[in-house]
Amino acid sequence: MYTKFLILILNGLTQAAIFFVLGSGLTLAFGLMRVMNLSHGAFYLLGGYIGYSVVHATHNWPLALVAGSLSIALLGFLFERTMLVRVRGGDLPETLLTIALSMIIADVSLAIWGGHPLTLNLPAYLNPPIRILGITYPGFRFILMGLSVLIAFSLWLILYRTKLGASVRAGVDDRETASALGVNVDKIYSFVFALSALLVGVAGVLGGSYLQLSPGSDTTILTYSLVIIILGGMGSLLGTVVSSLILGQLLSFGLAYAPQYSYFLIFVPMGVVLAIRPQGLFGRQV
Amino acid sequence: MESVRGTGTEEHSSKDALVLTSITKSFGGVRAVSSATLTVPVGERHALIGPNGAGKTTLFNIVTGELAADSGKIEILGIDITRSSVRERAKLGLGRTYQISQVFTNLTVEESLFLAAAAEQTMQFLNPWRKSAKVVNLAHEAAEQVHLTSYLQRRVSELSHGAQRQLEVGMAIAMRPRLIMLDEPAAGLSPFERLSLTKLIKSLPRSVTLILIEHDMDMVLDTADRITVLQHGAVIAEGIPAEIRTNQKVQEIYLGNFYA
Amino acid sequence: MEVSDLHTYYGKSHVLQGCTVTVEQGCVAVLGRNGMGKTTLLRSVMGLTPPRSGSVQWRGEEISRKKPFAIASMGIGYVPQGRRLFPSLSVEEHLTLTYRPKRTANQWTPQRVYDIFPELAQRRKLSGSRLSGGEQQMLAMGRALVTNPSLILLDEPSEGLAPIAIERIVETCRELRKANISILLVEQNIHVAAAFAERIYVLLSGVTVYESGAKAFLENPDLRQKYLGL
Amino acid sequence: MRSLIKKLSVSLAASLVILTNVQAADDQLKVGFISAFTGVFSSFGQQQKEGAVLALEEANYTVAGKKVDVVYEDDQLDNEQAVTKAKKLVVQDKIDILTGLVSGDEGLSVGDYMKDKNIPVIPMYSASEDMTMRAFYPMIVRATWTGAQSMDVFGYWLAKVKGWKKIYAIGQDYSYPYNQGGGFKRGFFRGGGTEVTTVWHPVGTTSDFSSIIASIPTDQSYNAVLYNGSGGDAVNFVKQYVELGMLKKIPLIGQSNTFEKPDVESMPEDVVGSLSPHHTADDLATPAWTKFKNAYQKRWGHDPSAASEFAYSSMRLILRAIEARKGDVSDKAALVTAMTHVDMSDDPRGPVSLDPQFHSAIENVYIREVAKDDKGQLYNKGLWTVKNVGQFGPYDPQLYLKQPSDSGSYPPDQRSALPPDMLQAGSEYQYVPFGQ
Amino acid sequence: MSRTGANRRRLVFGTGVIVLAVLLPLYAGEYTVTTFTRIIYFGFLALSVGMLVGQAGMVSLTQTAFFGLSGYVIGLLGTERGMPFPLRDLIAIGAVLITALVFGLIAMRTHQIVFLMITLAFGQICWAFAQQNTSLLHGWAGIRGIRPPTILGVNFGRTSNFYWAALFIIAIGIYTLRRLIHSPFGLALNGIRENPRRMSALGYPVYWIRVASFLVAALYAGVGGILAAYSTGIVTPTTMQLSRTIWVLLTVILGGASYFWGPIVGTIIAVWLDVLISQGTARYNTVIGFIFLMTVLFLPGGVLSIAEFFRDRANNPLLDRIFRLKSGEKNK
Repeated sequence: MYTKFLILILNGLTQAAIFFVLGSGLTLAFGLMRVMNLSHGAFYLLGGYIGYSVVHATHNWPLALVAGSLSIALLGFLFERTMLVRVRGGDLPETLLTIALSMIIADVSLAIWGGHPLTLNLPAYLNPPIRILGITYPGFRFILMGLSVLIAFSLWLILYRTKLGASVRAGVDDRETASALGVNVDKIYSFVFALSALLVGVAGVLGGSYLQLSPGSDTTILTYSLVIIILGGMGSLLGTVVSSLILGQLLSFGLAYAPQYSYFLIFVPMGVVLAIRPQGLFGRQV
Repeated sequence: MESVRGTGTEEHSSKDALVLTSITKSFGGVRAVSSATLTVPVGERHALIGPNGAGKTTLFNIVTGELAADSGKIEILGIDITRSSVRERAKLGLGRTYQISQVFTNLTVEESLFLAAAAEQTMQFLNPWRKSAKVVNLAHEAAEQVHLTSYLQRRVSELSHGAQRQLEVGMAIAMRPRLIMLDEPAAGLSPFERLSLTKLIKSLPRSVTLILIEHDMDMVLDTADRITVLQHGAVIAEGIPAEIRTNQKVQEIYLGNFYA
Repeated sequence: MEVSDLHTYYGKSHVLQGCTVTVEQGCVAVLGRNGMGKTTLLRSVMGLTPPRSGSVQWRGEEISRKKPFAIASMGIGYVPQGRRLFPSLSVEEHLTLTYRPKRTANQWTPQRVYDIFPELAQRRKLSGSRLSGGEQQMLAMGRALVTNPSLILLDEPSEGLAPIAIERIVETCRELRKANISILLVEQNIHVAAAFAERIYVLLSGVTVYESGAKAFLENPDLRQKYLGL
Repeated sequence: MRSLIKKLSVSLAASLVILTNVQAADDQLKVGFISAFTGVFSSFGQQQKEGAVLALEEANYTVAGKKVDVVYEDDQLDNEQAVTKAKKLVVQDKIDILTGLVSGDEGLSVGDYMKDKNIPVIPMYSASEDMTMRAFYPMIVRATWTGAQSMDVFGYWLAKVKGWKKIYAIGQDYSYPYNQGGGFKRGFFRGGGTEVTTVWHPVGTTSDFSSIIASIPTDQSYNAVLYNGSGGDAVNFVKQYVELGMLKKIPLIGQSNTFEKPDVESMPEDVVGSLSPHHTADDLATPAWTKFKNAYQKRWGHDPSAASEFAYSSMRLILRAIEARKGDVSDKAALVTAMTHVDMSDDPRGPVSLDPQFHSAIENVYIREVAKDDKGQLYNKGLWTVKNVGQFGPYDPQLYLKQPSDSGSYPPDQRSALPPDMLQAGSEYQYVPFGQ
Repeated sequence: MSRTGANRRRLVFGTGVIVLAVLLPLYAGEYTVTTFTRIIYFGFLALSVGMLVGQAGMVSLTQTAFFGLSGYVIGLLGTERGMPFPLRDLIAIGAVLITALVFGLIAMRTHQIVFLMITLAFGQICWAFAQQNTSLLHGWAGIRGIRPPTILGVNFGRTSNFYWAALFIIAIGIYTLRRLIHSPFGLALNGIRENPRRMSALGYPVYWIRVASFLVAALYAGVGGILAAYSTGIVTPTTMQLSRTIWVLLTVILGGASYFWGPIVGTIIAVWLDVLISQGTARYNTVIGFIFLMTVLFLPGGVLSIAEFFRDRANNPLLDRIFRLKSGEKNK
């Protein structure tokens, strides 16, 4: 009983780790640009696939992580520069553009990587079985948690301890005034969108390593991401942390005790929060 | 302007159209309105003046219900509406205009005025609105009063700023309110347009009470029976125009020489 | 700076209908009642509401098609109406964010801003939105100053402030004049304008209808009456 | 308004032009092929197509002097789409035969729609047994399998031969695993097993199974954990099962598709030795299989799987039946009869014949274990063969059909809850060592 | 161009379209008829989304859930419990309206992008429930074997009969919606789209009008769902999945959200695109995605705005306005 609980909690934390990486990028981009990037799931998938190809060719997992995330960052950057920028300021067209993009990415990925579920092979040194407190738990999952804490901390540093971060927050608060004071908001937009894409690319490689990648997981991932940021409050990093932790545990325990309703369960806290506090746990009124 | 919204004055027999009792409102640390008290009898034309940021518009928004006061009491025609919604206040016959035009950009003038005139009608789901002859007439009457008859079929977005201001007033009139609150109706109007607006205000029947925020002192002095002066959210003077004009304090803070 | 025959629209509404203002060295005030397009004028100059036609020349260069941040980086500081501070930035971050060093002896640094507004120094770590009205205005000016501008656009700095706070602002503006920073001021309170402006423009329905030296205008009650209704 | 009308009429006209030219020419046969080329099970759809194409190419796309035209439609594994596409194939393409179909529900949905269309339906991989039992109608010919067919053999063997008593089963929540699990339970209980604890999880939306795995009681003497699922979910499940160290505590077994190629290639090596049953095994050494495997390897560059073999075999069945009818496909009933008489004794996976009443396959079942080949690739190595297994297995068809359809809650988890006459079926399976 | 001339031309074209549509089964192949039936039920769904987006300025992503819900009710009550024709259908509509009321009461407290998110969430909740509930809704497999009824000896299982019935129903639907949009209620909805603040100051129950419009839209989606269930004979969770929702939204945009006929025109185009492209290439999602991408970038007003563009070169601000859903544009 005790070991089961321990594993469930660890599972919840692992889920939370990947959830956070997924949600943080999306919430940042939304907070600043008011862009609901619905191609987030497709970015995830593509990042994972690119990572897969790199691992397949070089057997170098760290390289795959870098390649997968950077290429998605580049894609995000180009998409923002060439397309999103043309419809800036319109919630709906921006959202629609990202939807159309996700359709294309998912389909092109299918053409390239086919329909099989693929997994990035982890080198043994990254996934040693770790025995703690009487249970065996895959080492990579601890790495995942560590990585996610690291990412959270770096994001916090960037946002709250650098001038760049201050520009981003100023842009979130009042993009017009920020730009009139010499902040190149366009550049900040591209940066944040690329950062958001980078993060989801990381999530793709991580997710593709400890779970798997297959066509269709893009919509599941997108839904997870949306639920995370709606629950936490759109634009709030702290909210993303909290909601990732909540949803991670909920999913973990849900799978153990009501596997048939596990996926449905994650909508419950979101529904409750939306009804009481539409802006989410830590969100500001929009 | 024969017909007046509501079922008859006898129901609300109060002689005061609006009574504000120590209204206070703060935003963050800034006190926008502090303990403002004001009484406007039925039929009066009352002007609110004061420098920018004095809290006039905030006070308006509190009266119309768009903002909730931190404390104080609001009565319209003898009814306590402190806790009522915007809509309930409108139903009591409170009409207003906005400092920055709040118009229906993509509707036509006729549609806008119709909406204003039809507000109290029960919602009709399937009858074309043009067939509600009585309401359409009211809308057209209002259009005539604000000189927009020839623009009836135009989209609001195509109107000039001045015409949009007129439409603002037109919509407030089309509601047939018993208490009408105009927030800087002359802002951005040309001198000629100001004159005709002044004329319009003067032509409103005395059954309608009018409260006006305005910077154009000509217009204020020309139309107002009484004037209240606000500064830093507080009422600092109240009286008939002549009094206000000569009030030393008002001279200083509003017209006068505190900064030389 | 030379603004000539500026036409600006909000959607279809024609707000500036040929506005011409020239700022040489010194302080120029644009007066006018509410809704006459004063704020729009500054927004158009800043590129926030790009003008549809007309020109804005800054030191001989056309800037009316440039983006706001580019205009800002050319040495134009902007203090928007209503301050518009960033709620999620502290006082200190406001100043470091916009700080643009300049290699001159008397450049504006965050420290120098703290020197002239000591009350800001005390509230370094506080969020911009938790300051009093006067302090907010000081911070709004401070964050424009650290961009080390040659021209500052001031939009109704006295709005909603207590006389004592207005006095501080006016003093600061006089200081700026001494430091050779030009000011384009938009005001309703003519006394603020009178306190340090050298030239006066009057804006009526988006058109500059009057221009003169400050004294001439202020000392003539008829003119005041005619254009401002005061 | 005017432009709208113009547009309307233009699009109408365009559609008419497009739609009138589809009537098949006389020297042409149309085969509709619905499968999931996108979505969770797209790998099965792809393999199916590869197998079918191989058979068609061997016949040079001609049979009895007629050209065979195959119209492929992707249903994204969406049953509603499947029906829509079937409709399109029937009314627009005027197909003569419908084939493809990956999943159980897909087959049932399309079958339901095709019921009154008088067009033969040849499901390739769709295994829900009701299609050739309770929902059977004469136009259905399934020369492949039902979900229970192989699992009954497997369950019986585990209980009878290995002496296992308790199994913990985790399965995907839809009809094919119901049927596989049903077959498993029947065989297992009949062989003497007492309990199959069953947990279902939704398809495709669960990616982290570690919590489900953590809930498996390790202290209640379960002989094995059966993962009753396939595709991406199976890869995930197996990986996490290994990672959590469970394999050392309770052995893992699979249903027919769990360890199928190519999915097994993505699984960790630790699963070597895991058991599963199917109608193919990767190391079959019969001449027919070798020939097929080589041809397939040559054409597609990788090994065939059960899904591709089933497709190949079904497509060959179709072609041979048409051949037997000398190209005449107008009499559908006769065509179906011809199909049931086609000689499939040279089928790559072993001899196959068709049950004349329900048009379902009687064929070999192999019990296999996951093994590693000399290149380090995982594959399914045959252990035992049971010959001539039909869809009713050892049961009396009448008795079998009286039972409810397999579902999430039937058959029961306990041996004691199963009707006694199902436990006392007559004939026994003959387990022959693989390759003999 | 004289007004009466334009009217006459409009009448002629309108009559032409109606005649063509009614006679369709007589001159077109069965597949064309089936496809137009599909256009009709998706048309209902598009009208539902289009009304909310175009008339009320609310981008709702819940509509497909209502579409699926009514299908499920029909399947559950009719196919599985044998409930007869009009009763099960009325109950389905009732179920849709009750659900819409519950959702509407919550969702209408929010605006713009938050509204979009909350409705997306509602849609996903319905989908996830249908996907995961196997005891009642059979999870992923859905409910199959739904058959149109035979009424007064007319078998609506026949493609052409069903088409005529569907055509008749959508004709009523379109007529009613048109009346509704031109009624004071419709005007009030437009007013709320343009300026909800002003509307409440005028004394309108803005919240309740929005809820009512949500109910009307749900009704349309529900009717579409019933037709779809009868036509395809099956209802599955995919009926209400996110990609379907998105497809409908894009369809509405493709036709032109601000035009009354936009959703219908969009559906006609999108359904045919689907049919034609999926025959030509396996990569049809790429092609369709690309078309939508281009539409959003270069034809934000939708196909119908092409005509508008030629008629009135000056940009039509309405397109802009509706399309952009200006979020919180400051007043200063």
